[in-house]
Amino acid sequence: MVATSHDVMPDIELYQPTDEANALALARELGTNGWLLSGGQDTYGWLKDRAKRPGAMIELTRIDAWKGIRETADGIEIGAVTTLTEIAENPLLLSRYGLLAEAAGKVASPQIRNVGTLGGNLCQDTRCWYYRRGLDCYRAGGNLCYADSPEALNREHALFGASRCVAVSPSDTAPALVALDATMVISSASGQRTVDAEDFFIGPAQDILHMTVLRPGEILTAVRIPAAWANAEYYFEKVADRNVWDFALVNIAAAMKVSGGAIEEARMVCGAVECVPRRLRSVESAVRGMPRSEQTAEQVAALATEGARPLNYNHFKVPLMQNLVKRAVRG
Amino acid sequence: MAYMHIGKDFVPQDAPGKVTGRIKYAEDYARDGMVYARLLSSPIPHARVLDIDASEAMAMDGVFGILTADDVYPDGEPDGTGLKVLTNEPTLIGEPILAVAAVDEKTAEDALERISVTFERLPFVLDPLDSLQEGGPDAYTGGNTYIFRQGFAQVKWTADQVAGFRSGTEPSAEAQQDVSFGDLGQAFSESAFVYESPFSTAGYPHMSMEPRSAFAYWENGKCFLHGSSQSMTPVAEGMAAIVGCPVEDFVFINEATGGGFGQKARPNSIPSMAIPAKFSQKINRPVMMRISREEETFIGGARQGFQGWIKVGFRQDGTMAALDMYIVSDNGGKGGGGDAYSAADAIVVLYQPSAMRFRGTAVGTNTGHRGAQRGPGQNQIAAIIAPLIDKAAEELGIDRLEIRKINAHETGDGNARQAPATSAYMPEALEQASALFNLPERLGRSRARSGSKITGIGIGQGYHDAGRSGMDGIVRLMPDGRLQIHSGVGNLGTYSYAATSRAAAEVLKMPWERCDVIHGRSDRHLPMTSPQDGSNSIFTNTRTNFGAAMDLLDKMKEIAAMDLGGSVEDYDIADERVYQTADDSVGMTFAQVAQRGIELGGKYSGQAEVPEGISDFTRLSVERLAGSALMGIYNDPRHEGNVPGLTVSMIEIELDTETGKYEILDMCSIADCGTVVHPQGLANQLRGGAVWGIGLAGYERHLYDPQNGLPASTGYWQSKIPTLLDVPDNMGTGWVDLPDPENPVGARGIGEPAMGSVSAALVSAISDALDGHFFGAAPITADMIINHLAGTSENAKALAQNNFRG
Amino acid sequence: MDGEIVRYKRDVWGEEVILGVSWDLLWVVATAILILLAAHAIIMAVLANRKMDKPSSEGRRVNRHHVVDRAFHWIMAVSVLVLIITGTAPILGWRIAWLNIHWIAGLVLTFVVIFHIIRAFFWQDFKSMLLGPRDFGEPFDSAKKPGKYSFEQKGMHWAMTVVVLAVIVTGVVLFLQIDTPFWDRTNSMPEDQLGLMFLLHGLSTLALIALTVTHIYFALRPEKLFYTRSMITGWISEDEMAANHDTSKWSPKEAE
Amino acid sequence: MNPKLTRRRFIKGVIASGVAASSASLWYAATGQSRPSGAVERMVRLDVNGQMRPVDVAPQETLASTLRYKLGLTGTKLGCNRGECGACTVLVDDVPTYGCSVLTHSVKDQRIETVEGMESANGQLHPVQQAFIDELGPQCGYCTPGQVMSAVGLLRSNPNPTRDQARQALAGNLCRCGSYDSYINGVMRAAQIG
Repeated sequence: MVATSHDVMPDIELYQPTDEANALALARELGTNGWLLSGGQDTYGWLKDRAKRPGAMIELTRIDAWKGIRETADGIEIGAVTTLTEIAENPLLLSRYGLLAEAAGKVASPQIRNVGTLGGNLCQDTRCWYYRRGLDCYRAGGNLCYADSPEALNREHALFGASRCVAVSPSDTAPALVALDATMVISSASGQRTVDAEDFFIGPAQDILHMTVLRPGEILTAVRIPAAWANAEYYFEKVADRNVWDFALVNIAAAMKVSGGAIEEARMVCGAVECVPRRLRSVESAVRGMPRSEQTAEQVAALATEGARPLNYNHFKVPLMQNLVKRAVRG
Repeated sequence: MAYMHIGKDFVPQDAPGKVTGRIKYAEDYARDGMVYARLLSSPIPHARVLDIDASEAMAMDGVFGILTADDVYPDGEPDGTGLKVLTNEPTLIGEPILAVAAVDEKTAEDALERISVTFERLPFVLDPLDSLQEGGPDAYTGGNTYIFRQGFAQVKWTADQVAGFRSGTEPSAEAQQDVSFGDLGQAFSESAFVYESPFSTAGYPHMSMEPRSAFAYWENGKCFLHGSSQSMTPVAEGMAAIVGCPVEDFVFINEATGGGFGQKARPNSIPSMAIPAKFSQKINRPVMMRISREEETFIGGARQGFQGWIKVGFRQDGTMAALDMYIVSDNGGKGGGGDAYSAADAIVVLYQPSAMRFRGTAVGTNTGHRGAQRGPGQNQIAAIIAPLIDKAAEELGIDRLEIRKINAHETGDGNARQAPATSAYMPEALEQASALFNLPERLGRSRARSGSKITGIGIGQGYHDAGRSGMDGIVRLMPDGRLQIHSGVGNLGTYSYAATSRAAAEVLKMPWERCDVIHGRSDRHLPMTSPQDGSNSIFTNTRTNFGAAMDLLDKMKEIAAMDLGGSVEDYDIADERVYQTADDSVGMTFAQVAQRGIELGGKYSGQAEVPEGISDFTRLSVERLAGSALMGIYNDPRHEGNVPGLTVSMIEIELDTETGKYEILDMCSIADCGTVVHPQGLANQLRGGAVWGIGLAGYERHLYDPQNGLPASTGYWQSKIPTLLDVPDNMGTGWVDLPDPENPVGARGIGEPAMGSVSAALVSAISDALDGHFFGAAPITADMIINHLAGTSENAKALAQNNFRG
Repeated sequence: MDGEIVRYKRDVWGEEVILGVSWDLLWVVATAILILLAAHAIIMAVLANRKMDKPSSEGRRVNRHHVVDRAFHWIMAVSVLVLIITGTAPILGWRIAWLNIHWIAGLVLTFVVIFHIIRAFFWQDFKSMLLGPRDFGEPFDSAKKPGKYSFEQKGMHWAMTVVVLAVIVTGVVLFLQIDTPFWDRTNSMPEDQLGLMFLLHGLSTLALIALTVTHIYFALRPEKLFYTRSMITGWISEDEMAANHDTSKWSPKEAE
Repeated sequence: MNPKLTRRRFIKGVIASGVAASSASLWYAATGQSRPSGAVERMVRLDVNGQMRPVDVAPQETLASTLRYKLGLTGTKLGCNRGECGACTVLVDDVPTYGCSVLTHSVKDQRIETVEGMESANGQLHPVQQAFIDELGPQCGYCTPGQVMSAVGLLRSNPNPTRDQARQALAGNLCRCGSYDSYINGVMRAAQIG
């Protein structure tokens, strides 16, 4: 067999469960041989390339329980298969959690947002081009990284948390949800568990094959955002080469509670600089009690990139990250 | 001059089909018993196929066969570079090795997975300078370069010469190509401002929306090939040769082409279209071959990348005294094109230096095949020279518009080979752009800061030689009085096949709705013409259609004089009648004239000897049309001089120093392309060129991993094709609209320069916003701007512009 | 992947190369070794009916292990266990940041092993560990008694030596392929050779696991427990010595 | 490229590249496990351009391939087959969707509209189509069907869009010829006549 270029969907089974129990049972039964299909925007490429070969797809979008945006006692709950377009346009989100709505509106292109779901955007695989080419690198179960070597083309890769693999988190909504201190609801045939958004994503040191804590048989079914961060002051920005159909070179999501001109509490997160959305804890604590001003911005920006380990081509992400932090703090 | 059609908009006959989806592109056809082919392409940058084992695949249900290079070239593959139909010695990843045909695409790809190919790996190279280095690997087995009419050659430099070139000092190595005029030393000594710098520009793929899919079948000895080409008759003739089918038995069908920007213009850039033809001949079934986007990236052609060194000198009065330029160009895996010389030629045309020296060496690399792409050479260099012109203006204290006017190209001015311009109105174009764009006021805002944003104003100029001659024309006046204009022009989206036909309607004062443009299938008996590249069509084919219509007009008058008395001079035409100027009641309708022409036969209906110099292809068409109508047949004589297509673009941007991103607030483009034939089409070319220019200056790329030669950009996303939100809204357009004496309707071409001037203007604006910083590169990506502003450490590399690693 | 010993992958150009050992073997080895030891335990239990008096640990004591050697043994033991645990964690699906711990433990092991080799050559009674042809009769002749080390102990030692050296050598090669505080990876190793290293490292790891389990098992056997004690305290009783060793071949000093 | 490194990589000379056991990712390799029941039925009835069309659809089949190769609706183009160009844009319950990146089975219960369905019964062009002709939106025309569908989708949800809303709505449709401006002019014109 030759590693030639493929472009056609190979034979693969499809299940379209309409109720939760059925879907979870299928997920358990199929295990790693099953592929969770939501909007499919990070599915068909893998399959057409024949780079990943699941035996069956389980479509999650027919389960109403996992759709929609509901108010709850302490905040809101968003079904994981709610489309990004719905999230970007939802009045409730726009009024209280504009950060997430804005982030969702920045994803890819209109047509992709029309079918792409929140769950899909959170669970999507990394865009490292070596990995996407179907190479058997660490992340694909291999034994080396093609992107972290003396001559590799790694402009889009990680500044932090690299462990053999230097791929980064591709999601725009993930940093927003970490900034909003969201909780992920994970269901499986054996029950339900919840995980903080921050802990939902895992780096290569913990598990080089997966980007989330999801185990075979588990499904991300909902995301809960606490009221605590409703109507905070938000800042989101995505810097990419193109304004459509592109992944962030760096993106930032910040939520700040400001009173009396001073920042009481802040959560700041950068995407595309590490395998997981990176919390800027040192910045968060440094801005506490300070005003949202140019001076504060200048003082704290450098903290954001402490410990950065640039690769061949991504040094620019260091000043870019600092600048984005400045913009977030400055407001 | 008041025209009936020239300079007026019209609805091209294929436009409705395009908005309804009814018009068919190659892959939209189907036929009973049609099978689907998929390609097995090389996973290795440079290799030799030792063995192919397809037994497992052949045993599968629904698999009809495979086609290999041995089937296509029983007597061995043609020597030399250039894409082959299929090959056993791939020199780039993605080069087609064999095709499998099956009942559907899925089965064909399942079969591909069961085919094993044994390769011998050969050394590969990605950076031309690595290949120039003594002992460095060569991209081709025969050497690292291919010299036209001489074959493979090996060019090697000393380690010092390579190191020197990388470090940007004046190159000392002997060049493949060395063209010069004037006294360079003298000219530099006269210069008040001399600037010298290395530079690099990216090569990147064409990425036409329609991949070069093709469909073919044979029917009682005739081969029918549905393809996707920019051109029609020249490709029909050439593809027949590649397929190995006599031209008279070969039918090339290409009603519409989903975009072509240089690499769908000529048969040798689309040999893959012969695969279904050869395949269907072998398995005796209609074969559809869809080319995937990734495959299109590999074999669809790419612009040549440059690494160069430029030295320019300007006199105190702002005139360009001297240009000295050295370019090593990346010729890719299949041998490249003449971009480098064209780059030097463009600077000469646009700025008229008194002395010039160009040295160039083209080196092969095991990367995507290179070839002509919209403004090959002219448009890369436009983005490099523009900020240098601005530098000179700043140093010499001359207004940025003024310095361009001082050096502007005008009628009679020469190109690098001293061929005089048939006509050129660059000063007018600059003035017009300045007025439309309100340049003086905008220049007042130049480098103004607001927060993290800086305003940058850019001026750019574009050039491409845009006209050929010597082609053929056929028009027919039908018995029902309709005018049929046979066009050998391809339908690549410029509507030039129709716009150029209007020259014939103009001559005969025919209402457009009474005219039919016959095109899109080679068996519609079309005249031979030049390929639709080099922005030549509007010039070349208005000449042929005008000429053919004049021939028809003479014949009409002869017939009228013959039947109604008097001499030819006594007759004129109007309202589809030939009439006596003395008494317009005496005359005959076009329909009557046509019928008489058929009765008379001979030269009137194409049954006599055709004009001297007409091509065999056209002759065949005429023979097949003979006797069907009153015919106008024409072979266009050669024209004198260089036909320039010129553009000026102006851009205002707001560059964000914190993100390295900029917004194009406003822009405009003005064309100097002689008389405007089709305003909407021209506006489309100016806007389309702008989008391309923004891509070249901003982010389009074609990356290869230096370690293993893997292509890092194989689709739209990774190649960074500009999207709607990357380009400004409401681009301003305009034209000088002064006629060219060498064209009967005064027209010159424009497609290519429309891009160069915009890439130049954008780079000029970016450089303006950054206090005149000269990146010496295109594209200028966000990371380069951030690194520059942050003064990021030396080891901070911007993503490779091309395969050169500086 | 079913039942194969070697796992393969495609190299960067799509050609098949070795990826490493198939970790299915981990279960094979684990099961096999447990069955063997269980069998041994049962047999011993049966034989145990024929009462043979256990030598007393009271009375005069003689030196068996110098404090330095005991320290070495336990450092080595800990590092090996840490290496096995961290090495198998990702295979067993434990999501821990194992790599750094793994190579640090690997370095410790490497250094103490080097130390031990040097010491064994120059400061220890090297002969006492040599495995000669005569030793092989030992298990079958109850009259024959060993010198300082029994046939089993020598066998275990030399098997361990081979396996540990194998994991160390392959481990060091792999260590060079990752980024560390000391260097950045060079990516200069051809993929097929890299795969071979992973394979050897994996195979020797499997052997190491088997030996380690066996070693621990015997160390905990009641009739051998005094050896384990001696590896902690350093001494055995003269009774124990007399019962298990030939004093003409081994006459240790009395422990004060 | 580092010559030393590549030389080392090429010392091998002749090597076979055949007979690979598994595809790129062992971790997803389909093992011959037993399949649960309840997988999709192949025969479906699709509501395409207002007609119910019975068609045999493989589980993994994309809508674009069903439309093009099973129903002969070739107006829907494949520019990239990867959701990166928009030439295959169709309307699913009025929502612009990439036909190449949605499974036919996923939309089998929904209303599917393609460019072929935009003309009225009497053959009159849709205002968007007419406006695109008037503004000469199409150049090569390959992206045009997708542009038409995105524009129609916009005007159904927002009959009087601002120019910026139109740009946002058509942002998911690539045009290599660069006719973006002409298409937006067309949308604005269509909004007036429509």
